[in-house]
Amino acid sequence: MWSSPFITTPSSVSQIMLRVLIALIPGIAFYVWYFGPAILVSITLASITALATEALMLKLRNRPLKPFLSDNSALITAWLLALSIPALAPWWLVVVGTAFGIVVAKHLYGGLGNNVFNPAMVGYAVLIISFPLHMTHWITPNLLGGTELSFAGQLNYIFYGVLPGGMTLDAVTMATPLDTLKTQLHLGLQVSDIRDMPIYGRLAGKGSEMVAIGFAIGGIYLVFARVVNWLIPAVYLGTLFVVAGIFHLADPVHYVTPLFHWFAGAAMLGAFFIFTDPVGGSTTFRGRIFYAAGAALITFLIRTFGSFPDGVAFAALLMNICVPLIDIWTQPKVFGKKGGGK
Amino acid sequence: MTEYLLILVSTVLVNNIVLVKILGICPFMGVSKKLETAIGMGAATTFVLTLASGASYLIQHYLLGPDLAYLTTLSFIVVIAGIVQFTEMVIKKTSPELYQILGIYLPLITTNCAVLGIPLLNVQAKHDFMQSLLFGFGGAMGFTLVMILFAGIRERMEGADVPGIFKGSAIAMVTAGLMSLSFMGFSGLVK
Amino acid sequence: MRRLDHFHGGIHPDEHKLESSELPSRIAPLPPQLILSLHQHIGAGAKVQVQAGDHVLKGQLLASAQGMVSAAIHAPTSGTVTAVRPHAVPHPSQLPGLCVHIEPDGKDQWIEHAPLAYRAIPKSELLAKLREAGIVGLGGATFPTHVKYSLAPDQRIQTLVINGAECEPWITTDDRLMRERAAEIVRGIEVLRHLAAPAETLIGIEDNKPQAIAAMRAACADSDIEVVIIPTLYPSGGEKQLIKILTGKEVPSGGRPTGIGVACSNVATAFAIHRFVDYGEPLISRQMTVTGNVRTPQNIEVLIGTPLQELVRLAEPLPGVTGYILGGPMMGVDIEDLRLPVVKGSNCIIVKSAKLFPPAEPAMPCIRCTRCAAACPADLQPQELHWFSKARDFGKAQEYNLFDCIECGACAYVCPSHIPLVQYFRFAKSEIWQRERESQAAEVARERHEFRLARIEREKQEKAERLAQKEREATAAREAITLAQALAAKQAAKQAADPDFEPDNTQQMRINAAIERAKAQVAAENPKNTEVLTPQQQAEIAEIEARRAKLREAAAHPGADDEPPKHS
Amino acid sequence: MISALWVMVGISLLLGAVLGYSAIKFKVEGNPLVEKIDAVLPQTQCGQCGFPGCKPYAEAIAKGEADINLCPPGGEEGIRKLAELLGVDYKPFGEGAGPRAKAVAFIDENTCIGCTLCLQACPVDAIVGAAKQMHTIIASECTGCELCLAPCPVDCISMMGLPESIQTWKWPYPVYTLAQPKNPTREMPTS
Repeated sequence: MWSSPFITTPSSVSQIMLRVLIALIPGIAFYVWYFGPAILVSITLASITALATEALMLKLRNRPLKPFLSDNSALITAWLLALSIPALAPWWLVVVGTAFGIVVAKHLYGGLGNNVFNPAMVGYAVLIISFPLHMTHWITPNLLGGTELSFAGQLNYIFYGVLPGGMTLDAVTMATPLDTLKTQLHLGLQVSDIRDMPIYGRLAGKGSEMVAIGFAIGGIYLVFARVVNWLIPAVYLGTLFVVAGIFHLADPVHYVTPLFHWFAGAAMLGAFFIFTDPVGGSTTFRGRIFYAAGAALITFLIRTFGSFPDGVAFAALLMNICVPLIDIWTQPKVFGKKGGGK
Repeated sequence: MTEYLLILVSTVLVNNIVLVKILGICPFMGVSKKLETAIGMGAATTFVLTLASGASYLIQHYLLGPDLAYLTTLSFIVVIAGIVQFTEMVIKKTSPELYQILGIYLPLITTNCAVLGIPLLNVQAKHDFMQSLLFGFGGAMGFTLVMILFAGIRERMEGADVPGIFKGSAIAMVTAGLMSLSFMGFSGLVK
Repeated sequence: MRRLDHFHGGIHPDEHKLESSELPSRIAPLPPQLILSLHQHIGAGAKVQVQAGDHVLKGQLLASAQGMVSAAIHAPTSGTVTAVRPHAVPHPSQLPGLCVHIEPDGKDQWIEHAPLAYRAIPKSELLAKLREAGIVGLGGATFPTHVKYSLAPDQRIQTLVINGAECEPWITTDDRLMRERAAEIVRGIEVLRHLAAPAETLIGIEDNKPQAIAAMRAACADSDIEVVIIPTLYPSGGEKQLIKILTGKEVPSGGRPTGIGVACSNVATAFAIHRFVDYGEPLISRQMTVTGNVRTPQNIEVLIGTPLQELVRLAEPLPGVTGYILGGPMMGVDIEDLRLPVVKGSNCIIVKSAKLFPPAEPAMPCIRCTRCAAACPADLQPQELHWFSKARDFGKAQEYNLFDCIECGACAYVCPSHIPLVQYFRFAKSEIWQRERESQAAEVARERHEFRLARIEREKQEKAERLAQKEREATAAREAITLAQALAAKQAAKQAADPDFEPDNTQQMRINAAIERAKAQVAAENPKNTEVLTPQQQAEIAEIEARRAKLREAAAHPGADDEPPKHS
Repeated sequence: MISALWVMVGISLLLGAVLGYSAIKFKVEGNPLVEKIDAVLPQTQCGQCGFPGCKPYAEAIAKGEADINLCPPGGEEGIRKLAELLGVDYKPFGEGAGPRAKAVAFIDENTCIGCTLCLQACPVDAIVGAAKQMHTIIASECTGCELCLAPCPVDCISMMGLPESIQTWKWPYPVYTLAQPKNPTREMPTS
């Protein structure tokens, strides 16, 4: 029995996911340019782990491998996770995070389309809570002119945890711009003084701001290609801007500019790639506004008052929790039930 | 005023009684299958918990005092049991379905560790009357909030293709764990 | 220029209209057999009025409308009724339904018919005539026209909308009809205007049919009917969607257009009305598009009841046929058997090939991308409806307005996971309908059970009363006997005194009376449980009783029929 | 020691008074749940649940004396509805107690001797007839309970399945090849 309609558009899940992966490439390119190729190693590691665990879980769940391995969704999880954690993180960190995300957050819920939580963000949250120390190995951007770790050195550290002789970890890694900001504010410094530190560029952190711009470029492509809905990035960035702006205007000594919030940390990655994940996101128009605005608020709260350096991942998870309710309570009026029409 | 607000934020989000303090798991797992039930349970618990916090403060402060401190737990249990009995009668009269659906969990509010835990925490933290009430109310709101959120997720998961052995309570436990993980993001918001 | 409104969503599938819209339409030759389904329209099926063996003339009534929402069916040509038996009908199930089979005699001889001076008769009479003429909406839903235009006394029609949008890909019947029969369509519209008395009349035509627009404009030049060009967007031709575009009004969920002062009919319906009032011809033919994998895609005027294979043969199918779609590719029905007959609602037959209609890709899970919600013209959330239908959570599906779905297929068309969304919704709807039927049956059963319990209780009481009565009677009788004995003793004494006295046979008479009473009771024994039967059921029972009587007779005269009676 | 006693006695008395008063104030008459359960049951009155009819079964469920999986004519859907109504877990049918295909009773007119035994057995008065006359079943009223089969002394009643017609045809559940397990025996759904 074949029911109408008998024609469909040529689009497919795999193609949609592929476009998302393509859109990540500008950001990754900037990443490699400013921080060296170590990130490519974690992306590869994460991808292999993701595909392997995906295959294992499909096998265990007795589902066909080919269509689900080729839908590219596991790769997105892998890439997002790899991009969220430090590139110099030891190999097992990447493997554990990815495997946990794919196994627990994705397949225990029934695989593609059934997950409640964003698998990549679950992986990230598990890592930052379980291994907070290893999650601080952020590479110093090469713009700062310090000692630079060669690719071989990076590989050596990722897989064996050893650095070339005479090099200390502190010399090649640093705290993220957001983390530094928080620590220094805590120490009593003012925003303007902190911003004068060498790690900061025009918008946010040197190097990392360019990566954020790369993600924004890819994200704008996604929006124009209608792969993701424009509403979520717009509301997210808008709310973040407004909230940060209010605090900044009220007290510029202790609160950074809204642009800093945009280009620091994972805000851009979140706005275009994490919050736009359709499976865990809200599906109604009003719901998406609540969802994105809530995510922006939580991001700002955690960044400014919480104990974690960045709030994007937790904002994603917390809003994932709220989505079923948001969707239930924001169902649009259907045709013919709008009370007299427009 | 700020202090009261902080108590509320702290009890609802940062030190959420279910997800952070891991109290009151029994009704959290038991009556969160449907949104309406969860709301009903949340409302009943809020009612009981707020009353119990106030009443236990009065008892602790005016009746027991430092001399009879050893009676704290005992008298709290008695008071809570009384309030729960009262709530049960009210619900049975006003909403028989809710009464039926809540089933055994309604009298079990008595043994809901959250309900005894919060008055005891109040005593421990030496809260005054207003603080005790707010602490109780905030804790109950936090309980209700995560109950409702959890029920929303579970209703949605009814249609999910969860592997056979993980259906039902197992995946609910995993979800509760991941929710708890997410709520850790709030840590540090209120010192 | 009229300001147009728009509906939410909509899609732009490949049109494929040029294939069939450029050839002039032709008339199909008389087929060797005609099969007329008795259930051609929404509402109650028609009641058959002919028997096998009857000779019928073209336009003769075959089945009459029964019930409010129903329409008559007529013989499309003259010939002999060969059978009235089930035959597969165009329904998604392709299960057999009762059909009248006619073998044409080739004479095509009309029954007496005459034009109708419709302005001279009351509107109610005109509506009744439309019902008798079997006029139904030819846009696809086949809603009987007379029901649509039966207005309540307080109902006023503001706008009469004539649907010439024809938004489904491949189909070009309305396009062709408007190009070739514009003046006739307008004459039909005049009848509808007479019925509805609207303040304005709008003909909505999609902008991909410029020739049809020109033809209709020319035909409407000296009337105040307005031809409105609407942008091509599927499903603009949906009744509710077209009304929204043209008037900005939304037909309330579960309501009818007349409720908001709008009436809507298809151009083909208007044409059929014209044939009826100007020539007296009932609805016995219609235009159909034959297209797809055929040599000459075209429009054909075809008699209702023609087997589809006759049509497909006229268009000469090309090699590589993989199946057929009855209707359009968005809302049509997948069929394999070409012996199905044309019904009043058939507007198109598409011959499939693997190239034109590749087989459905396997469905991936829903990723909640909401492309379906963006495309839905009814503002639904198909991803939620799918989630609940898939989990068989029908209550939730209904809460999310499953029954406002018009099954247009826009959601499934855009779905990147290739989920057969419409089938999920149809599945959920039919499950809910079945549940509805079952709960109604359960309600009846409950009532009957309670009635039975009450009856048993009543009978018990009556029995108790009767016993009490008997007891009383017995006591009375005993007293009477004592009395009688006393009397008898007295009489005996008297007899002894008077030898002429004759004793009456009271005893004997009493026995006789009792026997009479018992006989009467046996004769009056009626079947039980007949208090709450419908007339139909009683008729059924009577039929069975008659059969039994026959059986008894047969049993009483063995040998008359050697074959033992068979039962189905 | 004495004061502790006084305190406890005082609390008990106070609570006792409050509860006693509310017990009178919030008294509930009857059990409205029975009607709701009865509405879910299929009303075949077949007694396969072990109770004499649907209403008694509903009463037993409401009192918690009967399980929800005892009604074969209601099917799994019925159990699901009851589970939802009562807020309990779905429970599959016991061994061999599953539902059968819908059918109606049919009396073989040749064999029937008109004993009226089936008339007395039919719970919904769906059999018409009188003593010494053959009986007929009103198919549209027959609930398929099979209660008339056993009493018939000549075994002239049989159950006939209902053929599918255009009116009762249902769209099939879509085939969802990818999400379904390749070999369904390996992963048995537990609910």
